[in-house]
Amino acid sequence: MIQCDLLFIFRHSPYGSSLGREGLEAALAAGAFEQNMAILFLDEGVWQLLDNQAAEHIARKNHQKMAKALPLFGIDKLYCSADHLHQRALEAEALAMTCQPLDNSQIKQLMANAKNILSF
Amino acid sequence: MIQCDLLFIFRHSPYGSSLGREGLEAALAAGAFEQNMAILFLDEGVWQLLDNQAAEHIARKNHQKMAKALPLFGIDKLYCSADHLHQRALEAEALAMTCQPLDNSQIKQLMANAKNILSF
Amino acid sequence: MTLHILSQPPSHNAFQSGISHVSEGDVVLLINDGVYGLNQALSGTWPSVARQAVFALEQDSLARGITAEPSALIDYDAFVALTSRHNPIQSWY
Amino acid sequence: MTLHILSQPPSHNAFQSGISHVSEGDVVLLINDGVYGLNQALSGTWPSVARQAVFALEQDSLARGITAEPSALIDYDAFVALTSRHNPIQSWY
Amino acid sequence: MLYSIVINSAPHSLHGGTSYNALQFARALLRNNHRIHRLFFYGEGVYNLNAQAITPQGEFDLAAAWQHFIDDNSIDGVVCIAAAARRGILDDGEAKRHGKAAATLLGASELSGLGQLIEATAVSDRVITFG
Amino acid sequence: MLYSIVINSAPHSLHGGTSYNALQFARALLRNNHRIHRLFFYGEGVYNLNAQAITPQGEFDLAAAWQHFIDDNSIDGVVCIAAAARRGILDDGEAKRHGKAAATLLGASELSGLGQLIEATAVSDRVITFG
Repeated sequence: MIQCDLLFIFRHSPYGSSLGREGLEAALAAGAFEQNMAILFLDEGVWQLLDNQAAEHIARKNHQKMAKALPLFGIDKLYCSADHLHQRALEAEALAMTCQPLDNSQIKQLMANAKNILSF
Repeated sequence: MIQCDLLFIFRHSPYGSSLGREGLEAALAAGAFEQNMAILFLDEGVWQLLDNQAAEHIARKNHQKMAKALPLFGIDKLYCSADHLHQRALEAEALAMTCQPLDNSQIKQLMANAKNILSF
Repeated sequence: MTLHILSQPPSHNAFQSGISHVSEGDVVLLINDGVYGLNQALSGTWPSVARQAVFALEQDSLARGITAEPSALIDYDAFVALTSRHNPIQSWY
Repeated sequence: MTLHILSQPPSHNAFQSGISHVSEGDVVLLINDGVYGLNQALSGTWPSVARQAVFALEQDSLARGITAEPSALIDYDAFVALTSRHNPIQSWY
Repeated sequence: MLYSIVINSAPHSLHGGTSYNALQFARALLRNNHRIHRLFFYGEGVYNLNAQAITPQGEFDLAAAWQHFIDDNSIDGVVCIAAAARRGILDDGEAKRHGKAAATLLGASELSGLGQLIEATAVSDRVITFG
Repeated sequence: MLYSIVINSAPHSLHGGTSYNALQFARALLRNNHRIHRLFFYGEGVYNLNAQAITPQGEFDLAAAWQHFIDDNSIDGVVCIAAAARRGILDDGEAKRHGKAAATLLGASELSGLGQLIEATAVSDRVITFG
C-alpha cells in the first residue's frame, strides 16, 4: 500500500519561484531526521524531475542535482501524477530520476493515508 | 475610437496580492500627472470592480473606495473584458462603478493603439 | 478525511488541482481569493465529490463583496473545528 | 504591433490570457517559466494567430531542460531587438 | 489538540498572501483551547517578522500583531535561518557575523534550522500551512 | 532608443520572479547601444535592493549585481518610497524618521515617488515590465 506519515506535495516549478528549492530543502531535512515520508510531484512540480537541466545559464543551483540527493537521504518513495505528466507530454522514462506515476485515485489514497502534509 | 497613450492593465484581485493596490496607486499617480490614459480590467482584475466590498473584515483599506477616486483624478476611460465578467457570472450593471465591457477584438485594438502599457 | 484549503481564485491551477483531488468524505474550505469560487461550487460546475461539503471563510467573503447562503459561510472558530475533525490538512496555493 | 511577454507556465491564467489577446502581426516571447509552453505552441494547440511568431529565451529554456528547434530560441540581444521593433510591450504575469 | 502552523507567505506578496489568515487562525486556536507547539516561518513567510517594515498610519500592522501574539502567549515562534538570511532578516548574531548594519528580526521569535519544522510535524496532532 | 524598465518582482518570490531576467535585459540594452532612462523598482521589486540580504557562498548575488550595474553605468535607479517603506527597505533619512535600526537600501539607488514612474513612461520610447 502507498502510505507515509509525512507527505510532501511539490506543485511548483524548479526555478520559477522560491518554492521549488525551499520545498526540496525541507524534504532533505526530513530525510536526515529519518521520517517515514514520501514526495508527490503535481502540476508544475513535475518539471522538477526533468532531465538535462542546465541551471548555470540562469546563475542558479541545479535543481535536478539537488533532487538526485533524495535517495542518499533515504527518501525513495517518490511519486508523481500520471495525468500531469501526460498533460505536459512527459514520459516517466524521460525523467532524471525514478518516480512512480500514480493515477488520480492512488493520489487520493496517498493523501488520505498521510498523517501530515507539507505543501510547496 | 478606443485609444490612449498609457494603458494600465489590471489582472489581479483587490486583496489577494499587493498588485491590486499598488497598480491602483500607480494609476492615480498617472491621473494626477494628467496623462492620456485608460485602465483595462482583465481576469481576476474584474473583481476590483465588485460592489459591497467590506475590507474592514480583513483589516485592509477598501479597494472599491480607492477605485471610486479614479474619476476624481480625471481617469474616466475604464474598460473591462466582457468575456471575463461573463466567466465570473458578473453583470456590468452590478459593478460598483461605470466600466465599459469590451469584446476580445476591442481589447486587442486598445492594446495595439497604446504607446505604453503598465501591467499589474 | 482530508481538509482541502483553497486560497487561490478558480482560474488558478492550485484551485483546479485542489478540486480534482477531493475524496469521498473530504471537506473543502475556501479562504482568501478562494472564496471567489463559492458560487461556482454551489451552482454545481464542480465535480460532484468536491461539492459534498464546501465552506467559505465569512470574513474573506464579506471583504470581497461575495455573498452566499449563510450555511456555507463559517468563521475562524468553525475553521478551527474543521481542522480538529479532519486530517491531514492540504493547502492548495 | 505588440510584443507579448509570457513568464508564467501554461497552466497559469496569465499565460492563457496572454495567448488569447494576440493580434495579427504581434510577437510572443516566452521567458522564465513561460518557456514550458514552447513545444505546445510549436505543436499547434494554440490559437493560430498566437502561433505566427513565437520565440523562447534560450537561457531560460536550457536551464529548465527544454529543447526545441533552434530557430525558436533567442538570446538577450535578440530579445532587445524584438523590443526595439515592437511596441507596446505587454508582460503577462 | 496540539497544532503547528507553517507560514509560507509574506504580508505584501505578489502571489496572494494568507499571512493575515494565519494570524487569525492562530488566535482562534487559543480561543478554542487548543495549544500551539510552534509557528514556523519559512520562505517568504520570514518577511512577517521584519522589524524594519513601516505600516502607514491607520493601517493594520501585521508584524506588530505577530510579535504581540507570540510574546503575550509565550508561543514558540521560529524563523528558518537560511530562508531569512537570503531575504535579509537577521538577528544580532547573524548581522554581526556577516557585517550587516543591523538586526532586522522582530524580538519575539528566533532563527533556527529546518529541523524545527520536521520536529513540529512529528509531535503535533495537526500541521497546517498558510501559503 | 530610450528605455525604462519596471521591476515588480523579488529575487526570492513565491510568484515566479523575473528579476534576473530584468538584469540581463538591462545589460543587453547597453550592449546594443540603447540608453536606459530609468530603472523603477516597485512592489516586491524593492527587495532587489535590500542591503541586508545574504547570498550563500558560491551563489549569484543579485543585489550586488544590480548595485554594480547601476553604479558602473550611472543609471538612474529609483525605488518607490511607499512600496519600500511597507517592506522595510529604508534609506538613512527614512530609517531615522521612523526610529528604525538602520538603512537597508543599497547605496546605488534612491527612494522617490510614483511620479518618477509616470514621467518615465511619458519620455521613454519603450517601457518594459518584469513581474
